[in-house]
Amino acid sequence: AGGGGDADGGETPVKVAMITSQTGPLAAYGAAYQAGFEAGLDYATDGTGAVDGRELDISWDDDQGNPDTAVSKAKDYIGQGYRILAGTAASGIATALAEQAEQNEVLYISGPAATDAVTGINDYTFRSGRQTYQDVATAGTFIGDPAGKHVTVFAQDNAFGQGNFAGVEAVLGAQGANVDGVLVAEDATEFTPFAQQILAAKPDLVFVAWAGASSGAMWTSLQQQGVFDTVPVVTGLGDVATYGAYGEASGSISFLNHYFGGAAGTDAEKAMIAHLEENGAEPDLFSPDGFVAAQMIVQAVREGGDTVDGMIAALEGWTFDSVKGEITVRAEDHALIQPMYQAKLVQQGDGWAPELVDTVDAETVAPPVAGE
Amino acid sequence: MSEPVLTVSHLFGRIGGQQVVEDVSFEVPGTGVTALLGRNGVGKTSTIKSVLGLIDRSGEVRLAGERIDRMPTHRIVQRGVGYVPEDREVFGGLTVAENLRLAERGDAPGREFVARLFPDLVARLAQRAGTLSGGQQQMVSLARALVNENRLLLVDEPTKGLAPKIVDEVADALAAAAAAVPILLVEQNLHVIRRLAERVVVLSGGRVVHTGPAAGFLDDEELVQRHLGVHDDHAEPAASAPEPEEAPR
Amino acid sequence: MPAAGLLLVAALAVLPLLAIDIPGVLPGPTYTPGTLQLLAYAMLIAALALSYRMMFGLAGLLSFGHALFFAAGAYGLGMALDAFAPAAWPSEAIFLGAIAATLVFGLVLATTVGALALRVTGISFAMVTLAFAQAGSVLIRRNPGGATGGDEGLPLDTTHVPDALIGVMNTRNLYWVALGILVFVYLVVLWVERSRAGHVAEAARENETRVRVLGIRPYGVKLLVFIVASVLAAVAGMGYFLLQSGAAPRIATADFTLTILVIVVLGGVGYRWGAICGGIVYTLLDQRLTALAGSDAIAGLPAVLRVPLSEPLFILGTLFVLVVLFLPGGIAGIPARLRSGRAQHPLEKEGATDA
Amino acid sequence: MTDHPALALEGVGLRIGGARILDGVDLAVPSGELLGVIGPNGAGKTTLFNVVSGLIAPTAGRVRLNGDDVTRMPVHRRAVAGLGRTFQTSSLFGALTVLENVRQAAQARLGGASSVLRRPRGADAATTRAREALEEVGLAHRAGQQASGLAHGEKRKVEIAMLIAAEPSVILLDEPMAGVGSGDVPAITEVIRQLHRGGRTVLMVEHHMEVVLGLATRVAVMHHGELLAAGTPEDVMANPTVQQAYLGEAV
Amino acid sequence: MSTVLLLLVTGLGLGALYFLVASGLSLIYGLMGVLNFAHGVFLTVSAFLGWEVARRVSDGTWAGLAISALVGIVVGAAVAAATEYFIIRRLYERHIEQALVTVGISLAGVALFEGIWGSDPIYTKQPAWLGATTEILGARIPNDRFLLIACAVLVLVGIVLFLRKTRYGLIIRAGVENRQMVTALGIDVRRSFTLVFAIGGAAAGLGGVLASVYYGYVSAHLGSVLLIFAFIVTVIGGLGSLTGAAVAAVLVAVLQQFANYYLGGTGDLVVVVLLAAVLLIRPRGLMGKAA
Ligand SMILES: Nc1ncnc2c1ncn2[C@@H]1O[C@H](COP(=O)(O)OP(=O)(O)OP(=O)(O)O)[C@@H](O)[C@H]1O
Ligand SMILES: Nc1ncnc2c1ncn2[C@@H]1O[C@H](COP(=O)(O)OP(=O)(O)OP(=O)(O)O)[C@@H](O)[C@H]1O
Ligand SMILES: [Mg+2]
Ligand SMILES: [Mg+2]
Repeated sequence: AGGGGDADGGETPVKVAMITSQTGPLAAYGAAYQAGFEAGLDYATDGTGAVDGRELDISWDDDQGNPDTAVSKAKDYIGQGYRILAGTAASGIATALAEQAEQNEVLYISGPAATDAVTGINDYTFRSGRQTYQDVATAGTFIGDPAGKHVTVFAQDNAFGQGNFAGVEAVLGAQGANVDGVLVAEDATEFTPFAQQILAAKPDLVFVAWAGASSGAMWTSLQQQGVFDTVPVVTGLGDVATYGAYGEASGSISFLNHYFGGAAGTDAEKAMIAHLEENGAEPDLFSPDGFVAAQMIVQAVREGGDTVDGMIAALEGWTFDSVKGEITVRAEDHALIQPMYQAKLVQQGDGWAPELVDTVDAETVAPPVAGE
Repeated sequence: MSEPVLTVSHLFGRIGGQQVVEDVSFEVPGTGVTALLGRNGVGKTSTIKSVLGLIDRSGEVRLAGERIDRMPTHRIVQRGVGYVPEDREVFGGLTVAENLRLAERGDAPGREFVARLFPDLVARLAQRAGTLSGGQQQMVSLARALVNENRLLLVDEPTKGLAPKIVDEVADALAAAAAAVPILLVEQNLHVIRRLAERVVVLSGGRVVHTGPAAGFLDDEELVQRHLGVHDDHAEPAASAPEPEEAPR
Repeated sequence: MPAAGLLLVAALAVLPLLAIDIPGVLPGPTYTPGTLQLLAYAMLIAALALSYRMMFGLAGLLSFGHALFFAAGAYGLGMALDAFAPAAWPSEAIFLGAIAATLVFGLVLATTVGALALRVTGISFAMVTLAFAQAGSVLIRRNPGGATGGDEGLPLDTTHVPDALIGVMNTRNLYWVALGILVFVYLVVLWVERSRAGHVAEAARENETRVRVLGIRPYGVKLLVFIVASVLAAVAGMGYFLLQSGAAPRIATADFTLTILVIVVLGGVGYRWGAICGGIVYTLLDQRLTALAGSDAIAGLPAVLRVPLSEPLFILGTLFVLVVLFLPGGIAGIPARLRSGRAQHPLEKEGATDA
Repeated sequence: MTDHPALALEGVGLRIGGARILDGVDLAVPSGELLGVIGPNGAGKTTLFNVVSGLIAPTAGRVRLNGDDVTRMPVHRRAVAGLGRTFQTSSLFGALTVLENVRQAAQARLGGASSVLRRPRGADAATTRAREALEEVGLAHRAGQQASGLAHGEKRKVEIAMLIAAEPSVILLDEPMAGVGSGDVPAITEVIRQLHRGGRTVLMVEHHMEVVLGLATRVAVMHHGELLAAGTPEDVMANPTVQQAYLGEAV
Repeated sequence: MSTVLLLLVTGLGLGALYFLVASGLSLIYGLMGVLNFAHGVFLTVSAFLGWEVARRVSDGTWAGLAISALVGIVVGAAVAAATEYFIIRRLYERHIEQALVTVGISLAGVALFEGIWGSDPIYTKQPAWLGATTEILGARIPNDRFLLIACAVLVLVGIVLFLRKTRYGLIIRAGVENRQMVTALGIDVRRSFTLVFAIGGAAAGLGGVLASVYYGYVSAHLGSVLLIFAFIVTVIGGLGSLTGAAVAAVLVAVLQQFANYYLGGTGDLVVVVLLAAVLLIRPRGLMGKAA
């Protein structure tokens, strides 16, 4: 890869600012991301924490789930001469940081934030996780040939839910499915009537896109009103903390999944899990995002030298082995082409544990090139 | 003179950091009506409130020999002090009966007496006190103090804003009450004072400037003029300590 | 006092050219973008608090909807820049036009909300303003027609924004803009408070009926104060939008209004510069407490201490309770307190003894 | 001078939830009169003032000020039209100083009170007038004090100073002597007399009969929301109904 | 038809929850003039501790639920009483500052709970019957809604009787009007105010445990979500009026349900519009006392 090589040699440490939630609503995601990153760094640098003799000087900082804080901190780091920024699970923060990256011409590798908007947003922004489109496309793999099928999207009426609905329309609609949506106000607390509405629509598949605390009540309502008895239901499997949210419905739901511990079985995954367990953590939904971010940063530094343009060039089109298998940074829009999983929950002791059903090929769920 | 029921020595009172009662000393004998007099703003109400602990105070206050200046208000009242506040302060949202019920302590031996004294109230027991006329409210306020067995009544301007006829009625009620319990009375109406009071304590600038028998004071025009009379400078007495006519013990 | 004020403003103005370092308070020397960003942010919050204080402290209008106008400024500017983006006029004209359009929008919104909300008083007023703000907040999150960006916020469309205001290296300019806004808001507030209308507003806060029987209609004066405060909030909001290169729905929530209220009280309701103090102290605390919460010193403590102390909001909330309890005049009231030993709170009504 | 009475009430009635608070009150107060309004507690005197000043809308009848129907006019416009009043329980702007209180009244009279563009100044017309008014009631030495800290009687005086400063043509005084020490009564009586001598029309509710008799040119008696009698003080005092309902044995 | 019934009954259930929170708010405001932002904290801490105890005793049984309800009530009452005793009391009569300290408490409380129990919701278990449904006229109505409604009715009746029939009720009603005068009648009024807080806190505590049944989880933000609606309910009903709060709770919740379902998820907007409309037309709320 063409690195705009640098004269200063390998002595000065490379400063990297990691901005993610350490407190606030997404603190748990932040923790998983951070642990994954440490593991990835260890893996990519063979435990040295240095690239070709250059130290990576990593600063972690808390965005508190608040874009203002994140932007202030990003400006602070950029002002101090940081050229590499990464992190955050919050889509709102990711887009704000992407904006800063463009204005200030620094490299930004967004974290677990799923919004499709980050893909192709500008030349300086990459992502280390999956995006909504990939979730949706994975859901589509549950109904075989979508043509002529009726898919109902049950989602919250917010960016996440709307994004998913749009995604399903784009992905499955394009393949001939008949897609409609039951969108529920984000603050609604009563889902019983909506469960009725789903039943009334008589779909072949229900795709549920739900985040946040109300999911428990939502699943209970679907269960109580008998949705699972009549139609297959697909949703994304969240992090470990949410395994209990599905209640009695757990066994009846088909899950699409970005990652859960043990899903991949790759060497990188083994290395990651070993590193995590050593540090008293366990693999979780967003561990690979941190891992990938570390790999990408190491690649950017190793191949890109000291200029941001060089780093961008080093990352664009790069294919590498990671936790989930082979991953490609698509050159055109920086989408991260990666495999996804189908899973189910099985009873394990007092709780529930995920079990792999199938691995979905990276190309099958690759998003179309953004902005085309 | 009988044993004093209330002894106040070197009482200071403050409202919002401002000194409103300054080194006041006097006593209330165990029978009859003692009038607390003084021009507007000299601190009569504040003195009574200090005695009751309704405002910040320091100094020594004894009720029948017992120190009460460190007690919270409700304890003082429970020791047998009835209070009729300056602006009636009846509970407008409660009925007359509820107002009275609230005031009753123990077996409230004054119930009969109150019923005899204010037949008008008995007829209005179920009416909300807020809809009573000013005079009737004053009756409720007095009745609240009279239902209990008290050792002392503190009554603050009971005739303020009342029609002349009602003023008479209130004075009658107080006279009847005074037969049973000593009263410390703040009053502006000299007719009422003349009729009820046996002794006077006169305040000026937050201090006691005169104590003595009522008749002697009221008949001394010069004294009345000096302590209650027309002055256009209020600040003066507070600054220069006037010599007391009769040194408070 | 004016001389001291001028001196202070001058000192603040040259700050970006100096290298003053206050470890533990500022993230770095004063010329660094990070510090300037933090200070600029603090000054905008101070300006917002100042506008709120005028309404709450002067006119006694307890609004739970002030965030709406801040958000109107921020989002208004953002949407105006988006809307004008395709136009073929010169960039400067579009930028100024967007600002003017936002001001007009803020004015219209403030007049409408104020005219309605001021028909009621007290807690009802607080709740009507809350209702409007809540409606605004819900709308912003619903992202009607893609105009507000919903949860993800509205990014700054830089096409027509002067280059001098873009990028970290220009944070200094944004700092000056923020300082300018703070000074402007201060002067307007000062002017209104010292004007006859300000005195009437103060009197109406004390006893509205009395004002009416004197022959003055308090409604007009209160509406005026409400509108001025709201438009000033919108001005601060525009500054915020430029500084942050975007707006997030958080700034339209009732929580944000409560934060402003907290700031005003923390600083001292009775004092104009209390709001400024409050805004700056709050912002710095908010920042620094996060650093403290994540520090090793705290990580080493036993759980009973570590858990609460590692939550910045816990410390802030507790601190706030303590200030209200033990420092009724707020930060700005400390000097007066020291002088008089014991001061009555300026907001406090006549004591109960007089009732 | 016009031939209209300064204040006229025509069949004014007020019912609140079925209770008759005011009932068919007819009253004409010629310009320059000082009308004493007496009556037992709860007769409706304060309520009548509230109706006249516009704080309460009557449910029947009309109110005329200098011949103009003001029944539906908002409070502040009546004040501008020359109606001034005090309250039974003193109501000042507690947080403002005594001078500022009076200054508000003067400014309201002089106009431009709500202007944002102009500032109150130490030497402007309104302040000067406020100082004069305070001088007149003998409270100049309290000018800088916060109003909430005044004693009761002083508050009453400040209220009268506010009236002096606002120069209304028709004045409603609601128990100006309530709670005023007997020593101060003559002084305040004198101030009220001055107010009246200036050619103003005054209505005064008062329970101090000496004050009423000393000041009033005519006395109206209210009872149960109705106007019982109106006449010269001597006539009214001699009226047996009044004696029975109001005066008792006193005086 | 069954949808309308479903919306109605579930709306009633939600309204019952709103009422449980609003009853305490309304009581405290009506009697003490304190706008209590800490009410959500009372609710949340009760829900957490109720859950902590229940899961140790017998998770997911009726006994467990009964114990957690009891714990919730006791904890809510205790925390509220402590708040009044140590904080609110020091600021008597200064209503704005009282409201402000409660804002501080709510900030600190939520942060503290996040520190202790984390920011993720913790899912709870209920007795099986509560998770099941009962079919009425074709609508499968979740059983826990019946429990909510029954509890709310009990609380309403209980508080009303307490205020009407007991001497404490009398003292409290009088204390609202003129606290100093109550003291001057020889009554320790402060104790009654602590009691008011305790009662409000107990209702909130019960509400907290029931909310964890309704939502199926406990989290640090449980209270904040309900608090804003409880405020709206309190104000629409008329500050200080319990029956007003009850009526408004049902009105708001049912309206919210219908608007969410039929008007494209506009429940929240409709509720705030209702709030503004009610206040502009009738500033003292549906059943508030005249100012
Ligand atoms: N709430 C208050 N804040 C500050 N000062 C007050 C307050 N209440 C009373 N004062 C001051 O205390 C002094 C004494 O007041 P107090 O009410 O005791 O007088 P008083 O003799 O009862 O007068 P009055 O005859 O008018 O009732 C007054 O000068 C007044 O200025
Ligand atoms: N809002 C109301 N609701 C019910 N009754 C009312 C209302 N306002 C006044 N009243 C009643 O109207 C009557 C007249 O009251 P008002 O205050 O006018 O009496 P007043 O003649 O001024 O008495 P006072 O001499 O005691 O001041 C009283 O009986 C009072 O209880
Ligand atoms: Mg007094
Ligand atoms: Mg009256």
